[in-house]
Amino acid sequence: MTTELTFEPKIVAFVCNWCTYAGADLTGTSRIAYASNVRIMRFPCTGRIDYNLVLKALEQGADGILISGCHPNDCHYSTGNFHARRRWVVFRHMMEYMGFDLRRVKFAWVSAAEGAKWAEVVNTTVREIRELGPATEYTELHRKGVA
Amino acid sequence: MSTHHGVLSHQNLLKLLSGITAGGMELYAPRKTGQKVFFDHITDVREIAFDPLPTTESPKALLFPRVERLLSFARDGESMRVDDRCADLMPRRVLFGTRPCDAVALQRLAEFFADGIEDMFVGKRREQLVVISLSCAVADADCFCTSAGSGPGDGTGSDILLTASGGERYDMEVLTDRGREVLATFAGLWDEGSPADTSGYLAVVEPLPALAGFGAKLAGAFASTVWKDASLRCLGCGACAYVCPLCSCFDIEDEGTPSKGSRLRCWDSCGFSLFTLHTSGHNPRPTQTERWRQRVMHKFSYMPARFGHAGCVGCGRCSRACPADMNLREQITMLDAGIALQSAP
Amino acid sequence: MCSDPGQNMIKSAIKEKNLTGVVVAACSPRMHEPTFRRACAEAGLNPFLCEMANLREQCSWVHPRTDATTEKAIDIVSMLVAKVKRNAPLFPIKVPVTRTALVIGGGIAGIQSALDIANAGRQVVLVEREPSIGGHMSQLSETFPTLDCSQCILTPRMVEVAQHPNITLHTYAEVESLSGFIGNFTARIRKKARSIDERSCTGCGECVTACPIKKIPSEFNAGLGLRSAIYVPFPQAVPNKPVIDRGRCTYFQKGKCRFCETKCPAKAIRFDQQDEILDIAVGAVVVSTGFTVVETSFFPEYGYGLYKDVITGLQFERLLSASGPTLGEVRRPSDGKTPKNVVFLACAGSRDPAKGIEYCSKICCMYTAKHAMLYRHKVPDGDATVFYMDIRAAGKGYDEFVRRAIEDDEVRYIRGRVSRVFERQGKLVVKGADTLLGGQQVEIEADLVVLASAAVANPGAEELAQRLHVSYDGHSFFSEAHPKLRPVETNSAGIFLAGACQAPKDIPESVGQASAAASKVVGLFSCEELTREPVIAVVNRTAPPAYSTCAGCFMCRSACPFNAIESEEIKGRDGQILKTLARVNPGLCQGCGTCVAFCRSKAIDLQGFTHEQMYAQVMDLFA
Amino acid sequence: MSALQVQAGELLASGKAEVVIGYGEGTRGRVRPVFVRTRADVSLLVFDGRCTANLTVYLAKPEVGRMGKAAIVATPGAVRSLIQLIAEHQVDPGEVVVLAADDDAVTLLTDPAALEAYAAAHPVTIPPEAKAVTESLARMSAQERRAFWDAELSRCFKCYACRSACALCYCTRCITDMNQPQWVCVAPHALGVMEWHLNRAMHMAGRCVQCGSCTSACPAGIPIGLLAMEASRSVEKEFGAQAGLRCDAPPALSSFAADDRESFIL
Amino acid sequence: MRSANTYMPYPMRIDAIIDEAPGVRTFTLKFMNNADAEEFSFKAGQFGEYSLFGEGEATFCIASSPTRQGYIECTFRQAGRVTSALARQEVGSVLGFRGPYGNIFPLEEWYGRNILFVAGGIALPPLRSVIWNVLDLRDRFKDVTVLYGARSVADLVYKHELKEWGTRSDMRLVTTVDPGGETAEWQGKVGFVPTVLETLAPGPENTVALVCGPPVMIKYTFPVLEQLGFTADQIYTTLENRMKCGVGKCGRCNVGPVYVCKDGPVFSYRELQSLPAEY
Repeated sequence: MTTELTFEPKIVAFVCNWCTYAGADLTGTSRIAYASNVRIMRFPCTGRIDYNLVLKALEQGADGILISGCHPNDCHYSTGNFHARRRWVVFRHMMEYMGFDLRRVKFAWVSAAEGAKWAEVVNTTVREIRELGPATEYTELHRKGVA
Repeated sequence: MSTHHGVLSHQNLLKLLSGITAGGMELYAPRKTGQKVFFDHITDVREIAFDPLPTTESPKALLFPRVERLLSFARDGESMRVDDRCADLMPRRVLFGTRPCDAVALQRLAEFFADGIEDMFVGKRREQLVVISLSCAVADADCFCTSAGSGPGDGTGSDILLTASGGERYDMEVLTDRGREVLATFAGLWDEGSPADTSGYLAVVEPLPALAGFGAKLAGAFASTVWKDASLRCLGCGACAYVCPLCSCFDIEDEGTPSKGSRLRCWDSCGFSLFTLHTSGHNPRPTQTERWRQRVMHKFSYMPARFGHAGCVGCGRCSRACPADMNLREQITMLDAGIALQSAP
Repeated sequence: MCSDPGQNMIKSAIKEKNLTGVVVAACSPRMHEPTFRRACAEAGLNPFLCEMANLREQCSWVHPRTDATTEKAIDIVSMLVAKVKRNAPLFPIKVPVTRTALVIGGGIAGIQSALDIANAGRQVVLVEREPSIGGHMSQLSETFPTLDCSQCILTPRMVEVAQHPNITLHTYAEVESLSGFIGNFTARIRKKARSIDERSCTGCGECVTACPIKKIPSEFNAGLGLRSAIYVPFPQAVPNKPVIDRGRCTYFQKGKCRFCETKCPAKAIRFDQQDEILDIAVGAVVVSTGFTVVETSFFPEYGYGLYKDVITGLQFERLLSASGPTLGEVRRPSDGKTPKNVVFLACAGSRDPAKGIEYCSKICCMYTAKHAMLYRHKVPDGDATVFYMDIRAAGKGYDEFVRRAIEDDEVRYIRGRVSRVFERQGKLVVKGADTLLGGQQVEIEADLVVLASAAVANPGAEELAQRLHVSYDGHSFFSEAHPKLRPVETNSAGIFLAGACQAPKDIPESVGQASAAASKVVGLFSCEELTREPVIAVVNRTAPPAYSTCAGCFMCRSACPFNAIESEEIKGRDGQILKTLARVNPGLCQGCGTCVAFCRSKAIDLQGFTHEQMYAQVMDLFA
Repeated sequence: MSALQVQAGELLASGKAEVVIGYGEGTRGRVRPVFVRTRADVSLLVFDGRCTANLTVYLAKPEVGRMGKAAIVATPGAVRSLIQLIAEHQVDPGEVVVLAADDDAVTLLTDPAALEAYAAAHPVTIPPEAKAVTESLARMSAQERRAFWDAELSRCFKCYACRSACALCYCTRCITDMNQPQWVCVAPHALGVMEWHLNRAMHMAGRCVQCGSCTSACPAGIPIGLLAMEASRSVEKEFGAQAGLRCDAPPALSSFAADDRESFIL
Repeated sequence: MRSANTYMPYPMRIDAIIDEAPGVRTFTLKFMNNADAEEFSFKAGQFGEYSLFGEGEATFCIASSPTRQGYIECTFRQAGRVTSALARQEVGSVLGFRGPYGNIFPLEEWYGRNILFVAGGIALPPLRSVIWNVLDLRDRFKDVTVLYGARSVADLVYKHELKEWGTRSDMRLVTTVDPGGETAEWQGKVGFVPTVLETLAPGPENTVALVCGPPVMIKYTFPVLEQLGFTADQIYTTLENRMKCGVGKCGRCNVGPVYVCKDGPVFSYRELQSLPAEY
């Protein structure tokens, strides 16, 4: 067996409480099975998600990141997701500019009603990250430059 | 041992350095990127920069790296496994291309870290480091080594000192056993020589008269008002400290998680506003005035009081690196005059 | 765990082991976090030192029984343990309550809520978009299952609203915006210019008679009747004051006419009246904006509304109504003749995923039975046929009612879907399948076709939801906070739902929910202060000379959806300003944390979701 | 006396300024910041092509603040940064007088409108070296860009000259100096350096006025300003907001538009 | 054998935790290796670097007496990253300790003399080590007086020991709290430490005064002692500069020509007078 086949990525999901977290609950109450590779962190709102937490997760060994919250106009706090979206545009741009692989950081709007979408988003993410293989570009930075 | 003399050509010097890398010893030498020159691990001697002036960053990282793992730890059930790194092999390294001021600085730095409770890391590295220096044929307006206890042809701290003596040729002084050991392998590349007067090939360094007696003057100048104006344009960055061959302030920080990680030592600078900040919010050195004073006092008053020499070898790097043109030569002259003026009856 | 024995186990563990934090590894915190936090509080532990690890909805229910699932479960618990170690005790925030309620929408739900709140002794501001309150119920003829007259039971309530000392009624008005927070809202209301001085107007109706423009389809009559440009929507309107439809009025369109003004004995016509903006402080909001039905044009298979004799159920209500355009006689729109064959199509649009309306509109089965029954009463020699998918008549007396229609009034029920309605030789033909006869195709000629068309959200419902900061579902119906346990609350504290704006409902259900919403409001108003969740943002304070890591850039201010960021000046002994910092108004902050992620110097933190807590979770995951 | 010296003298004489922060002759043919407090000392002031450092950085320094009302010799980049500082409530426009200098002309700017007009008339100029690097970066693959930054940032020893030279790095406590939690590794290893510069770039998004001070301050010769500039330019490109042009501009990053790009969101 | 690595801590386990005051805790630490316990010794006044792996090191004095062997104690206030993490630890947790570092209170020189301790707030721990040391060798010293004050009754540390000291006949304990910090049951004095010291008026003859407290207390206590006739050589204190390495290298605690960690932390008032006031 090759490592590609056995590689199970660890994915950290940063989700808002009102839409995606509730949506993921709905996936559960609907008993829709999906890949178990994802670890969900609950935030009140996507607006609260600090890009540094994403960075830390990648540095610590996350193979992929999934950031998800309410669809535009559906934010429980009305505009948190809009603010988040703008921040992510810039964050992605800077990651790209510094040469990091953007395919490891995924974004999705998943509403409280989209239990099935949550399962699908997780499955797609896991599949794609599994194809990319283990993330090393962040973790290897720990060692570089230390005597 | 007594000094051994020899001569070798530039061509053979390169061959010798190539031989060092081929022989498995790590070679560190200046390498140029853009306008800046850094000591770097060299695998191809053609990459070595033979710039006449001191490098941008000093060679101190060879003894005292920017980041160094002091220990690593990993949770092991109920206890903690800690690796103290004593078993780590500190490989023999050859440092080529230091200027005499750098070599003096390396020696002083090693002395500092050995004082009192010895620092194993610096000590071991110093033991394993072979320093091949190049005498200075050129000095710039920021140099003042001759007034700071060194000189363009000073062999202190070097194992081998090379002086370019015209025509792609170097006069070589082998100053230590370590130097001789390294050379032994490359017997064919150099010729025996005799003591020669190299002074004609050495740079003329503008003296800094203010430095004489400066330490004594500083001792009484802590409360002087000269510091405020002198430090006004200082931005409070650490550029001067980080390029300095003798600045040795550091920080100790843990990285990782409580289950697995390392304790790291990293460079720090007394010029940073948070360097002395207490958790209570109290800061004994609240503004750049006090921090600049500390830098100058530490180098020219406290260090001499403790170690008999200044914490400065006059290499001029800080003056070249400063984004606000805090020129150390000029500062010393100005402070000296200012203090003298204030203490005049 | 959520049962009493489970909770008691936690409580005794807290006491026996002197616990400083609790992680309950069970279901979703969205389900039982309050339950367990309460249990902790009862055992003397600050409730905010309790966290829930979601092992059910997000782990055991979605993953198979494997090692990987167990690993995930361990990770989930471990992360929450790392978090709870960094939780701080938090204490509820007290905020004053303005004991006036805003009710938006004056249909039966709004009327009921307003009356209940007002009768409990609290002030109510009722805002209605139309010129009169009454809503859809005022358009109905009789109501199922008792067949009592809708107007007869509604009108007294409408009058009571108008006369109630605790109710301020604003008709022909809309809520422009809602700011503030539970207990302390400010509603901005636009009272559209009625072009009438309501105080002077006596409601005599001279102006309506005088108006030369009379051929405007009447909204009240669902387009089947006509009205004038200055009009009272219906005779029992409350308030019984006319309004000028400026879009249709000759004076407003062409600058000439003013007949009404000359005829008005009270000199109450005000052509220069402006919209009035009112800012009203309220402590709670009941949203009861109702629903609408899809028009016949929604149905291409039934002729896109081209056939005049294909009408909606609501239009049929008007044909049946004694106050309707035909004064209660069933006459079809095309030629005014009494239809002898009426075909009723249930589930017109509803339960039809292809049309984007998967849900059941809930009221159609009953009103279709009522329509067929009433038709049979009014046209005893007519034939009534109902195409249906299945009959949903759950409710007190409902199934009996439908049975009466079938058995006593001989309404013909055909189980099957209608595929087309088309015209053949000047006559409408309804083509469908009878599924009880094995899908046999049937064609029935009809003089009138009545569509029990789907109940949908009001146009503009989404926009209103956004203005009120309440969430809404995929069909633009407003979302309740919990489908079972908090059916009248919204996710925005202090805003409640009543009636069909949440989902299609019949009258008794709407009234029931309206009373429930009212009781929530009255409960909220029972104290002068209300306690709020302390999950809010806070700007740090440090020792001088920094005072805070906040540098006062106020990037947080533009990030805050609730205008909760204020500025605070730190002053020295002699009053000079040493530093200007951001400050979070704890009453306005709703705890989204958007400001927190923007703050470069991390001076703002969100209690309950602090930097330390979130960071520790990430680090723990890989420890 | 140059026009600059004359104007500075007048400001000091009239009491409109108690200190003029300008450029003076330094060592080795360089210029340096000078603080002129008396009319006699205005002869120290120079302005020419060597004067590129953004002097508005000194406005945040408490020692300078204590000197009283300041007049500042400002390059177009410094004017933009001053506007940005005003927009971010860091500088009270009434407390500073600007001597905007560009080539030969010196313009006295005393109110926000004048600053804005000046900034509008003096668009951002990108030094040719920066332009060349930017262009070559644009042609690189992600891996090549990673390698480029890895090599460049390997020289960074975290002296924070970039931060110290930046007028907009005025935070009371920089994120890199925080340890509860430790957002940015203290160590200047590859990770710590990347974290620091990525954070600085993100913090400069919509704020960097592209004055170039950080790049010139870097003792290691890293084209470090490119990161902040890129962050700011992406905000400009995506959301149409350019830093340093309006004194009442809302923060570009903590604003939003309903139709901001979201093609990357599933 | 000790590692050649200067920065290598002894592994230690938390044996007991005592909550002293709001945010203030005392840990009793025991060596995990017997060899370390046997090798280890220290003297009153010394300090160490206490570390939590993954969080870092923090500098505290050794608060227990060198006369009590086999364990050490430290008392700390939860404030920064490391102390906050320490506060999350439980009995049984593994910590690191390196030390002892720094100079000592020259107790042997003070045999036969009166000892006056003046402490404020969270600065009692360094003196507690000396107090117990003196009490354990009680017959070698003459009168022992402890004056201890805190902002409020709740802020007093070592409450159980204060009770014991208060009842001992071979020493005198005076406790005080700042005005407003007293409770209904408070039996001690109310007033700031320097003021109480003034009324206490201990004689300077054959007496050494050890003063530890917040900077403001120190600032007002030294003049009171001088007024009472104490010379600068009779007054001792400890400095609490920020430290990282503990061995005179990292540069943080440098004050004038001394490194507080190496040349201190114990200084006589006389020595202090010759240093720049950068502490």
